[in-house]
Amino acid sequence: MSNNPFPLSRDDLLKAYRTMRTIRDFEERLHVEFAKGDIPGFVHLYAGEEATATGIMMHLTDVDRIASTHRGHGHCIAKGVDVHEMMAEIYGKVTGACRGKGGSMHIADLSKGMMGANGILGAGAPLICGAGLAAKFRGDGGVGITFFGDGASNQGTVLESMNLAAIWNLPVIFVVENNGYAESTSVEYATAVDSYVDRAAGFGLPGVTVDGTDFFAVHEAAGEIIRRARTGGGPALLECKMIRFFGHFEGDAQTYKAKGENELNRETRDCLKIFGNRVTSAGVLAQGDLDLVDREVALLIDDAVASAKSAPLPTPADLLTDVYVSY
Amino acid sequence: MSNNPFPLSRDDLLKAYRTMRTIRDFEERLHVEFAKGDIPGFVHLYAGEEATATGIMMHLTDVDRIASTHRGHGHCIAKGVDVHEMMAEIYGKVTGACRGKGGSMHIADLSKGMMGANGILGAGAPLICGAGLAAKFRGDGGVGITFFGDGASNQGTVLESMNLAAIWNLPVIFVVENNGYAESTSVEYATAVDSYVDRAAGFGLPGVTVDGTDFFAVHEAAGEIIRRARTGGGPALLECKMIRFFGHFEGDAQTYKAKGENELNRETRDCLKIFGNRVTSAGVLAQGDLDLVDREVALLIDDAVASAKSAPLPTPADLLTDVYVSY
Amino acid sequence: MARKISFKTAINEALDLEMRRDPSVILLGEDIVGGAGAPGEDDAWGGVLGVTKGLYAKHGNRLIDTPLSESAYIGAAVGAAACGMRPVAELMFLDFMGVCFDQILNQAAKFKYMFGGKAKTPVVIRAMVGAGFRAAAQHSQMLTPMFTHVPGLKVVCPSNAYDAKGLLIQSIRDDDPVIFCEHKNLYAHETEVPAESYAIPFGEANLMREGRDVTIVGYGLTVHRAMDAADRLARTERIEADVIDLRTLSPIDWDTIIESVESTGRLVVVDEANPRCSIASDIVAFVTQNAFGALKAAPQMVTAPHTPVPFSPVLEDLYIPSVDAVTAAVGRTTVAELVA
Amino acid sequence: MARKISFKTAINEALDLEMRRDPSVILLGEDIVGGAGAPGEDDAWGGVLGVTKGLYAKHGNRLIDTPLSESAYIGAAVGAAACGMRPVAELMFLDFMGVCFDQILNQAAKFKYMFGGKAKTPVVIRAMVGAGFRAAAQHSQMLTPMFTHVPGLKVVCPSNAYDAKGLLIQSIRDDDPVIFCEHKNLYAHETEVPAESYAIPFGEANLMREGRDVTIVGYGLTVHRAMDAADRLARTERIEADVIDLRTLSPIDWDTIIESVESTGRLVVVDEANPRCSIASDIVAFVTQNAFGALKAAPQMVTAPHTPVPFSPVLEDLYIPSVDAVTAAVGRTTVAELVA
Ligand SMILES: Cc1ncc(C[n+]2csc(CCOP(=O)(O)OP(=O)(O)O)c2C)c(N)n1
Ligand SMILES: Cc1ncc(C[n+]2csc(CCOP(=O)(O)OP(=O)(O)O)c2C)c(N)n1
Ligand SMILES: [Mg+2]
Ligand SMILES: [Mg+2]
Repeated sequence: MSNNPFPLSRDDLLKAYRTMRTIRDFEERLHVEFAKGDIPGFVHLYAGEEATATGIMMHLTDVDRIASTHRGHGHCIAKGVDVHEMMAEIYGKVTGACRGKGGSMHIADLSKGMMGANGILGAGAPLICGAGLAAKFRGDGGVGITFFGDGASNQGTVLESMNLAAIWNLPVIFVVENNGYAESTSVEYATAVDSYVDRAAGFGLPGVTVDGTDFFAVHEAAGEIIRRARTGGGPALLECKMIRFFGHFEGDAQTYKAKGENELNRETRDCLKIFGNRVTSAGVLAQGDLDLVDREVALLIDDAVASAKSAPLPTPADLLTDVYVSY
Repeated sequence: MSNNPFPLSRDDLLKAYRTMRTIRDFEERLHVEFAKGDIPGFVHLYAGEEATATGIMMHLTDVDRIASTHRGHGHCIAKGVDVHEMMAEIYGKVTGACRGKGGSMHIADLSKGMMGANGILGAGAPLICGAGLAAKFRGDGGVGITFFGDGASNQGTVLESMNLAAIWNLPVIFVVENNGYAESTSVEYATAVDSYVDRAAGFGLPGVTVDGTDFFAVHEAAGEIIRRARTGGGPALLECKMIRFFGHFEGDAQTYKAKGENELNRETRDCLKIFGNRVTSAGVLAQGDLDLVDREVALLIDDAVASAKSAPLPTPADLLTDVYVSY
Repeated sequence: MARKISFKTAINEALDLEMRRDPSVILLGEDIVGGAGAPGEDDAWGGVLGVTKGLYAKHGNRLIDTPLSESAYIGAAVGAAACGMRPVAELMFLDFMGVCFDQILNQAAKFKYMFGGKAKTPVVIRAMVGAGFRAAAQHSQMLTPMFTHVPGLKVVCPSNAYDAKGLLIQSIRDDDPVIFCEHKNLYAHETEVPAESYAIPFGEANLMREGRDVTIVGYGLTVHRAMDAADRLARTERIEADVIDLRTLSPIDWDTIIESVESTGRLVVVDEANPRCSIASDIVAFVTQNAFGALKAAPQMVTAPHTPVPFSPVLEDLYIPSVDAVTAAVGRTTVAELVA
Repeated sequence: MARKISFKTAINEALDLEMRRDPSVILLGEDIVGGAGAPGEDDAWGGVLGVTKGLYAKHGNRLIDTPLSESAYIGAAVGAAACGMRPVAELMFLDFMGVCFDQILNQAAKFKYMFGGKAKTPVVIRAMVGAGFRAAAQHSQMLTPMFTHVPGLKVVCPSNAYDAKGLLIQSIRDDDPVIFCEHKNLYAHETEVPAESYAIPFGEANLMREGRDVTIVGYGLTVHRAMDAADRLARTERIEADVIDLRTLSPIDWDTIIESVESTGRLVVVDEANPRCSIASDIVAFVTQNAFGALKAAPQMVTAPHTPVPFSPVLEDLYIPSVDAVTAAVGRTTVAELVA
């Protein structure tokens, strides 16, 4: 298509859509499976926030590292972690990304530059400073990106890390995933500043706020920030305003939300719909292209769930291994 | 004196001068005694910074609480802690403010609203939020003030506390004692923002920067901030730019400072000289008034050192007491 | 009037009663009310597992939802305590100690001593502990030994609803900082609990069951494993065990333990914490040093392995000390005699 | 070529040698160079007590001064390690763990296990421990039991310059996170140390002295108290002691301890940490469970009291386990026989 108004090729647009759809289906399916009682532990779903992980990760390769959160499935998928291994991990199977020892909150794949989901809020910020420091020493041009929520933005680890990244001029980006809630608490209550751009300024960091449900807005802002960081321009903060379609974790009654809030959001602020409309109305992709992806992704997730369910469990011996490198 | 251009009465000016002089003599004398090897442990001197502690504390009563730092002697004296008990504590005597168990870094007197010097950087910030919270619940109009240095300003505890104080609208004031150095490291290297006012803004706090060697500047700025906090106006940050006359601690060779830096500072930025010149040239106090205070303070410090030296040591039984209220 | 209520309800009741009794008691924590600044209902959560649910309706602003800044709000609770309040701060999972430990280790625990006895810090820190929830390595630890190690802290870990209520009331009235550990897998456990207020003094272990052959010591969840093991041993091996529920780890009731071991000569300690420098090792070492003559066999420690808590349920179930492990340990104390 | 050098110099030498050998080794810490951004000299401090002095001249920007943000820079060291570097981070005083513990407890220590063996975190955290410096309650703790309790961490605490060099080199080469504890009162202590590079493997205790009557175990400073006690006992009571220097607390060399106790039948453990859930209790419990038959008397623990570290020198000197306390404990293991 000659007249493509987007800064991404047709293939990249399809790739972006496929990533977002994979995350969406992965999460919607977990919601269903969890309700059946098949899935152990705490599960925090990323559904509704896909455009942010995808818009940012489109700029990264395996040399770039990310530090994720408790709500990490979307980051993992967008960073290229194998969906089958993720699903098996969430089911606690030995075929999982962490051989069943980590679960939803600890999925990691360092070979893909995915340094781990994290059960401790804000813990990824210092870690990613270390990734940035390593990249700087190696001179490999890699960048580090840490994600944290509006709630975690008030953790001392995150705040200290902004100052550290700034004075060391690290190739690190702080992404605030502002979905308005920390569990049941609103960002307005918990965070004493209207814009995270002001918060960043207090640490000498440039900051940008974008609509995190708009893939193209995220992609553009992230691209500029990442390019600058790669070329020695230093750290920055990116605030993405987004929507959490489900509860804080599966089982959350969400009575703190307004009546009809979820329905309205799904209706008006679904990043997948928004993306689909943009690319089809621009005539760059046809609805059929998207439908094909949808069908392929549906099959992928079906297969991931099926094989996760039938995969072998860890054996008792696994309990005692992997404590030390030399254990 | 009818034409007193200062916002303080003659008596208050004398009180302020006496406080600053007491701190100065206390510290200069410790410097001498430490060199003799008479004083155990780490000693961090406040000499050069007197105007800040004094200018702020002039606005406080025992209902107001402060959380101090490792460099706490000046805060203690200005808050009314007994000089004899302080000196005895620093000598490790049972007559000390903490019965010899705390030492220089842990002098406290809760009856005076002095919640303790602290060996952990930034630790006073959360504590003072608690003091502010207690004052709010009691409605006693008390305010809480936490002091921390330019170095400690990058501790997560301090940063988290600014946000906490802001969202809870606590009567708490964050005083950055910016003497330019954290041990041997410059604030320019360690802190990624030019003015702490910008740092405060990132947490929704109003901030002011003043010359911490100018008693009147500190007194005025602090007065306004404290008044606001007392009347429900919420927290604020006050940055005081100041000078540390001695090393980080006694024994520091200070090779990180510029040649002649200390001498020049003592010559041009001695808060006691500045204060003296202001009040005498305005004709509100005569040099003789100040000299009299100097002589009285000298005697006080002599007596404090003499009695500290001759005071009894703790007894072995003291080792095991005071661990629990019911120990 | 006693009714059967859950461990969770007992805690809620203790908080309610103390808040009525003493206006200086306030509650701080993440989402302990819930819905702060949100468009939906008030009291939307009552804590992540609903333990404080309903207290907001009764006590309003004395419950304070906090930002996700544990250092700041745990420290604020400590500071408020030093200023005359009696704050009960909820640290959702004790695993989160890592982001706020200084305020406990170097501040709350040390004020009294460091200030020569002139400070009082009556703060309670409530936190969930323990495995079995499929919450993985960062939400399942006991960490009780770390807090027990710290002079100046009192450490409580109830095994049932009755104790939870009485020990929490005592914790709030106690003038020292208390770490109150709630095993998340006991929340639903029910026992008879009087409706009225009562305090269980610290340092008084509970002799749950009397035997003559062996002493089994546990706390929190492991008390139940110990009781099940004792029942099975009585049925199948005619071995009668003393089962001791420590209730408080610091202070600890050495007398009751020593007295029991002096009569049984055999000791098994069951601890869900990791083995090194654990509560199990602490008790075995103390008893051995102080009642060596009474020991007929080598005391046995039954603990979690020296590993983080695994996610996969099949592994996590192996991680937690089992009834089989306890009975096997008891077995070793009986055959060990020959070896000795 | 061996010369007498101090513990402090030995650490400096180990860092220098490893930085020469391996470009992935970097150093982070507060004022480890000193004078950053200041008008005066470069390398103005070399650490608060000068341990890293001179390394900046040799290795330049591979030494990085940090802001006073332990969570951020300790975590950065952990993160860099997970990304292939071998950072050695200095946490000035181990007492400061309270402001950065999560990055150690829930991150570094757990990556390997939590990620199913797919992570490697070769980070070393150097920190000063111990009392005797008149540094009071927040700058004098051992805290070694807390780290030893944590699966995934290795914990090292040398007693002399030779071990300090060899153990630090091993720590840097080790692929697991290591907490390297430097007793501040040993910095000036000198021993013969080869100039060349050598690594002392973890989990190999050092039998400092051979006896037949009693086993005395210590680590760090307490090894010297144990040795002095052993000398005195030999002179005055003709009691010959095995003295074991643990060198590493995790992993720990159980074999050497058990072997010794099996020959002596008597055990005294000297630990400068507080008593509850201590290294002393850990060792006494393990030995009792696994070598009960060999014990001729009640094992004895000599530890600091259950109090914070007091400031006043007269009290602090009483706080630290003394030679008298060790000899008295040995005495109890010999009379205890009768009781047993
Ligand atoms: C240090 C720490 N404190 C508290 C928690 C419990 N917790 C887990 S997720 C969460 C809310 C996080 O909110 P936010 O950062 O906005 O991320 P979101 O869930 O909205 O994606 C809380 C309080 C934790 N895991 N770690
Ligand atoms: C958490 C913590 N980290 C490090 C230290 C060691 N330390 C004590 S004072 C100091 C420098 C503090 O500098 P600043 O905050 O500017 O205060 P100043 O000494 O200049 O008054 C350092 C690093 C400490 N006491 N606590
Ligand atoms: Mg959120
Ligand atoms: Mg300073």
